[in-house]
Amino acid sequence: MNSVSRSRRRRLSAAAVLGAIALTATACGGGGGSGEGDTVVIGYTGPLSGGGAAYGENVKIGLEMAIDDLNADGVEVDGNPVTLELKSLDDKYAPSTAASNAQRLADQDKAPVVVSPNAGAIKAIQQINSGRSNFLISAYTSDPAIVQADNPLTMMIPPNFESYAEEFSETAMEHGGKKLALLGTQSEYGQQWTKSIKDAWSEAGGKIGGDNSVDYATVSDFAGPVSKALSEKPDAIFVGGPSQPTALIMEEARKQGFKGSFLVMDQAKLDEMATVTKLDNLKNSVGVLPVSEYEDPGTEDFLKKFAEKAGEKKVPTSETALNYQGIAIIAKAMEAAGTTDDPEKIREAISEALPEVDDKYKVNGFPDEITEQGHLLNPNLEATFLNEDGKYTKVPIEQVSDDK
Amino acid sequence: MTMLEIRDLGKRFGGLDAVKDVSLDVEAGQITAVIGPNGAGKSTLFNLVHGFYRPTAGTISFKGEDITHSSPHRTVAGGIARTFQTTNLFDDSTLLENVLAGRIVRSKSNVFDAVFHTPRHRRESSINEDKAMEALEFCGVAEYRHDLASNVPQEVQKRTAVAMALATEPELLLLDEPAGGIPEEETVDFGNLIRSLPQRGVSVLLVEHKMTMIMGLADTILVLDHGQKLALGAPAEIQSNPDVIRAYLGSTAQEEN
Amino acid sequence: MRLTRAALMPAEDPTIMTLFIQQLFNGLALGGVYCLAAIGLTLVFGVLRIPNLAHGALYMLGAYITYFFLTTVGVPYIAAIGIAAIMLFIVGVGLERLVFHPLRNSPHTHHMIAAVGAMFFFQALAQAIWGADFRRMDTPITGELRILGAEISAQRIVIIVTAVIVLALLALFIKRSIHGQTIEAIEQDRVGASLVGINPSMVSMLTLGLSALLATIAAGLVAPINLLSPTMGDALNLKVFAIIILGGLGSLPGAIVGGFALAIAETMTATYISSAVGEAVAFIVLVAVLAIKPNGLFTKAVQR
Amino acid sequence: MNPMKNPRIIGTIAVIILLGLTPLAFAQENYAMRVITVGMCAAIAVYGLNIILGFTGQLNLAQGGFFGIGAYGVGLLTTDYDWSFWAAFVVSVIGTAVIGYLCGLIALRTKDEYFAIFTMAIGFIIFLVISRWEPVTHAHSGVNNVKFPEGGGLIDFESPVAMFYLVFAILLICVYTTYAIRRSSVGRTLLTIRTSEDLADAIGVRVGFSKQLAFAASAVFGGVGGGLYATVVGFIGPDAASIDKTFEFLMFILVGGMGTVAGPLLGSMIVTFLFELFQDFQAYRFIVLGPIIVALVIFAPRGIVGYLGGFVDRRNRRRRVEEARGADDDLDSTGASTSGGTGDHRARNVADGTESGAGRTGGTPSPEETK
Repeated sequence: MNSVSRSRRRRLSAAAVLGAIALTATACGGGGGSGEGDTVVIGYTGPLSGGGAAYGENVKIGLEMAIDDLNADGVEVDGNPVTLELKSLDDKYAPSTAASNAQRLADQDKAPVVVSPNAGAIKAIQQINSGRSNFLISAYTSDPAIVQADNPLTMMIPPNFESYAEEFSETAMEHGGKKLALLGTQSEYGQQWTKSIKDAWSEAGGKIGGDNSVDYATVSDFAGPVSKALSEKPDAIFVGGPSQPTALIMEEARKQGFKGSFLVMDQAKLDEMATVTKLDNLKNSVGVLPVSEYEDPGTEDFLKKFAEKAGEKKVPTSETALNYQGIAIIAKAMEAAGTTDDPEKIREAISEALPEVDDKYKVNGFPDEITEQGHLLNPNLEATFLNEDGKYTKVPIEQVSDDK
Repeated sequence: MTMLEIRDLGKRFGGLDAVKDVSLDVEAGQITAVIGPNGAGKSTLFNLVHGFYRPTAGTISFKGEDITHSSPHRTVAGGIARTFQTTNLFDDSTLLENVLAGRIVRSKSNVFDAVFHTPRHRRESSINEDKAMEALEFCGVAEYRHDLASNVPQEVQKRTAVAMALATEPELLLLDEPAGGIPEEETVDFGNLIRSLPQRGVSVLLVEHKMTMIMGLADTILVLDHGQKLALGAPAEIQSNPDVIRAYLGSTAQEEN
Repeated sequence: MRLTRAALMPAEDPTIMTLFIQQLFNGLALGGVYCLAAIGLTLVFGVLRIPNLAHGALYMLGAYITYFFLTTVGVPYIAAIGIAAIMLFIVGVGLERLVFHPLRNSPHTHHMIAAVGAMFFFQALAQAIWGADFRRMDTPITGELRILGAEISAQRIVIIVTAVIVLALLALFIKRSIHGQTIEAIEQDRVGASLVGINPSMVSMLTLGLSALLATIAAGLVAPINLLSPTMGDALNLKVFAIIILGGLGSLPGAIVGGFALAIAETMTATYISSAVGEAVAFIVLVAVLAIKPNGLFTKAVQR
Repeated sequence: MNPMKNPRIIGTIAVIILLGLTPLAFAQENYAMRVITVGMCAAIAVYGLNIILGFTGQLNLAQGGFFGIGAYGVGLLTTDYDWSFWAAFVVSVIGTAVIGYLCGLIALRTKDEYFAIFTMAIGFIIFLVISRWEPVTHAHSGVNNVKFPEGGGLIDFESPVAMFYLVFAILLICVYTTYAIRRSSVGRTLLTIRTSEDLADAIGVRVGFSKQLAFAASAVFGGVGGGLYATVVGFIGPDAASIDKTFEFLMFILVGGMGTVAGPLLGSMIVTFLFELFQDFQAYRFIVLGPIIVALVIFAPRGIVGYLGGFVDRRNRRRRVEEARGADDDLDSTGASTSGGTGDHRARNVADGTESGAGRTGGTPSPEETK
């Protein structure tokens, strides 16, 4: 009996210890390094597997490109050279996982900055980034809620999506007509868009049909929802979700004989959509300006480098471009602040860093100021209208304030 | 005194009658047997008494109390236990655990007693163990108590099934072919076990094919055929009853193959 | 509010008839896909008694392999589907050998988790090979048909027709061919089957292979009207389970009726009530039906 | 013989102590603390699953849903309605119990795979409601700034360590409850149902009623786990109720060992760490993890605890069988030979892990022993 119990005891505690070992392993895993000041880890947690994987990958490419270029140019923080290093973790789009990842990046990899490309995740991370552990969130989402949270260590990169609603509505109305059908995706973000478009459209004096939003991710055949939307005989349709499904919806609508104009949510990129459907199906629609249409000093080189990295076929999107800019800004802010491990200082230094950033990093509408709440503002924000002969014409956008 | 009173009991499955106008009195302290060819409705009768099936006609009353529509749980709690034709034990458990399971119906203590370790809980647990051991010993299989049910010989399993039933402290025990599958030479001992039940205050209603055994055991015998009463009486009468002989021999013939 | 609007719409809307026809065909096409996927799953259940949660992953894999042969290798559409179907048949057999066969005596909890593990693996694999990006699969079948004023794309007609043909062939296979009969035999009675000398593990392999094959055909058909992504199977998975449970586990007619019924219910509720309800309807129906008929509509002698 | 001689107890206690001490090692490691604490929340829900699946043998796939209900109950009540955490916690646990009970009423009409997939549907509907009912649940926007538990000025639950011990304490209660149920007649009732519902019926077990209670109980544990999870994480989105959660839980219980007392805890911890370890593989970790999961299910079907336990039990039983045989002719002699109690004393309590003497030690017979 005793012999049994002893061996048993050993076994069970062994099993238990295994847990502890695993833990310490993670604790040490990838850790260290950054302390010496020569390497600084930029953390990234995003959807690298599961439904959002493609999106997460696009962001990641932008980060990698920026870090490669910055290291090539050399970053120098108060006197000594610094190498940036990207450490990315997969959160499968789950906010709580994202927060755990961020915590891990901050604790083990001493990352002063963690990039996250999704509103839910950012909200979860904001619970932990300014308290017992401190790190700056480089937030890639156009949901103003995350700056409304008044988190001292958040930098919001893209423009507030609410800015688009008004211009989109007017443009679409003049090329289409007064009756709008809603066919956006059933995601958090899609629904917020739908709402703001609704308001803007009725403000501009248009009529709105029923809300036919569907979950682009789970619908196996778009024909149904489209037929339903068209049955209301709209002059314009609001669509948008990931580029490719959005493209399919527009194609289906054209197939079913829709002649009017499209309002395309910023998540979908017209040029990326052109890779899965004929450009004809996309004409007469207003959306965000493709990266390739920007005329910023760095854009051309950026496009070349992107093609080398991701292949000719892949279309560079603002997820990639804006995060490329974002890291450049942060690196400059580190230099300006003279520190790589004090998030507050880095955050403060951003505004003085902005004008300092090298032109090569200005690729997709570069910001010239950062608001109190931490929102990067691009002075001349532009959207685009894809006209009947497949040309992108620019549409200047007036930016709205982030406050509720 | 009449323990179980069955009146004009009937059960229809779809079109056909499994049991039809069967009436039977089981006297306290007696052993009553039900015999009949296969598909004569013996097991159905058991299931009706036990509450597995709901009768479509007639009434059953136990100790003067109507139990025609009571659930198995209520029947068992009321004092009627049963065993199955095919030995039915919890195979991966030891015999003791099996018999202890029979105590569940007599356990009052609930989760909270268990969690807060109340005196009631302690009292009950030890009572349960004693009763279970007693039942095992009574059935003469105590020495196997730690063997897995699947590892012991047929006869021990059969006896354990009885012990498990006894653990529920029944006043009436329904035995469905208790000696089925037991080698002839052991049926005698097994018969003795059954015969000793009434002294324990447990009346018995059993279905059995082994005629020799029945004739030696039963005080009263009910003969069923096609779900209906063919004859009722003491062993002697039954043996001499021509209908019975016809029906029964007929059926034993088909049982051979 | 949305409800009332939907309720009024028919009255106001002149194209109500067209819309209905349109949606009916969309529903039928969707139903065809659901059936093909569900049949395989229900067969697997009938024979192996396991809810194969990896079915959606097989469907996804089938789509990608079809895509590979069609786009990358450049064989004709039908051939691509054919080749993919055969390859998936092999994958299915492998899955049975490596995962389900070792578990044949374990409770279904184990199967489910093992299947989930396999699913994770397949998805990660697909992403590793083809990347996370959505892929579009072009089909030679183009153009629309006008039916009572409704625009129906040829692809959808093809889906419906193929589904019917495949189902017919399957029925024939099961009734006529030895293998088919053994499958049916085992479905009805494992023990009996093994007594008359049928080799269950042989049949198990066959069945899983067959289910993967059917899933691939479904995927190959639907891929052109949707997109490929490593997670494309997820949405389908739950629905297909709802279908086979609704129809009664292991029942082929159940799966067919359930498939079309749920598909049409889905499109119609999405049209006349709301897309959110459309998404949930499969499960609401399921809960409702099982609440009344705990063993599904076409219960077979599946349960012990 | 004294409880401290029983390997199971020792093992379980060892695990618990080890876990209880982790803050000493990692108090400064917010990440480690977070992972462990979240893991413990899951473990609580897994203990619920253990009751309905491990003991009663009903594969309930709605557990993720109940977890979500608990989480959203606490989340919404403490934010939109500004309740105190404790009030919200109690209410949402009760709420989960009620919902669980009602679901049970329908769900338990079905059996086996039907039950499994039916509950899967229930879980999915719960998820759909949470992720679509925007006005109430904020759908995908989730619930932000869930309140920390009020420490009444004594404890500050904003400190991860305090939070850790809160969850740890509640977890202990779950472990003990499981242990108590396991060895009581209640536990035996459930195990009886798991083995054979007909036979259970025959010996007067109230099958339907017991299943109903077990189901509700498992839902409650799910709610408790979810409620704590909400306050630990601070932000919850619909993924808290997703079907993946259910499968996570299943994985935990399977790896740990169904129907055992230490299993759910061990399983939750080990698998959680496994997942964290493989994080470095990012998108491709499942190419490795998938097969690992499959292998675990195939090669350790009864889980870690189940495996170790089963093998101890066989040893013990073999020994007792011999003693029992001997014991019948001469109780005392055999009794004297081993640690206290007579042959059949030990016999009794080990057989079912009930009271008296060694009974306390028979605490957690493996499924092997009572299945």
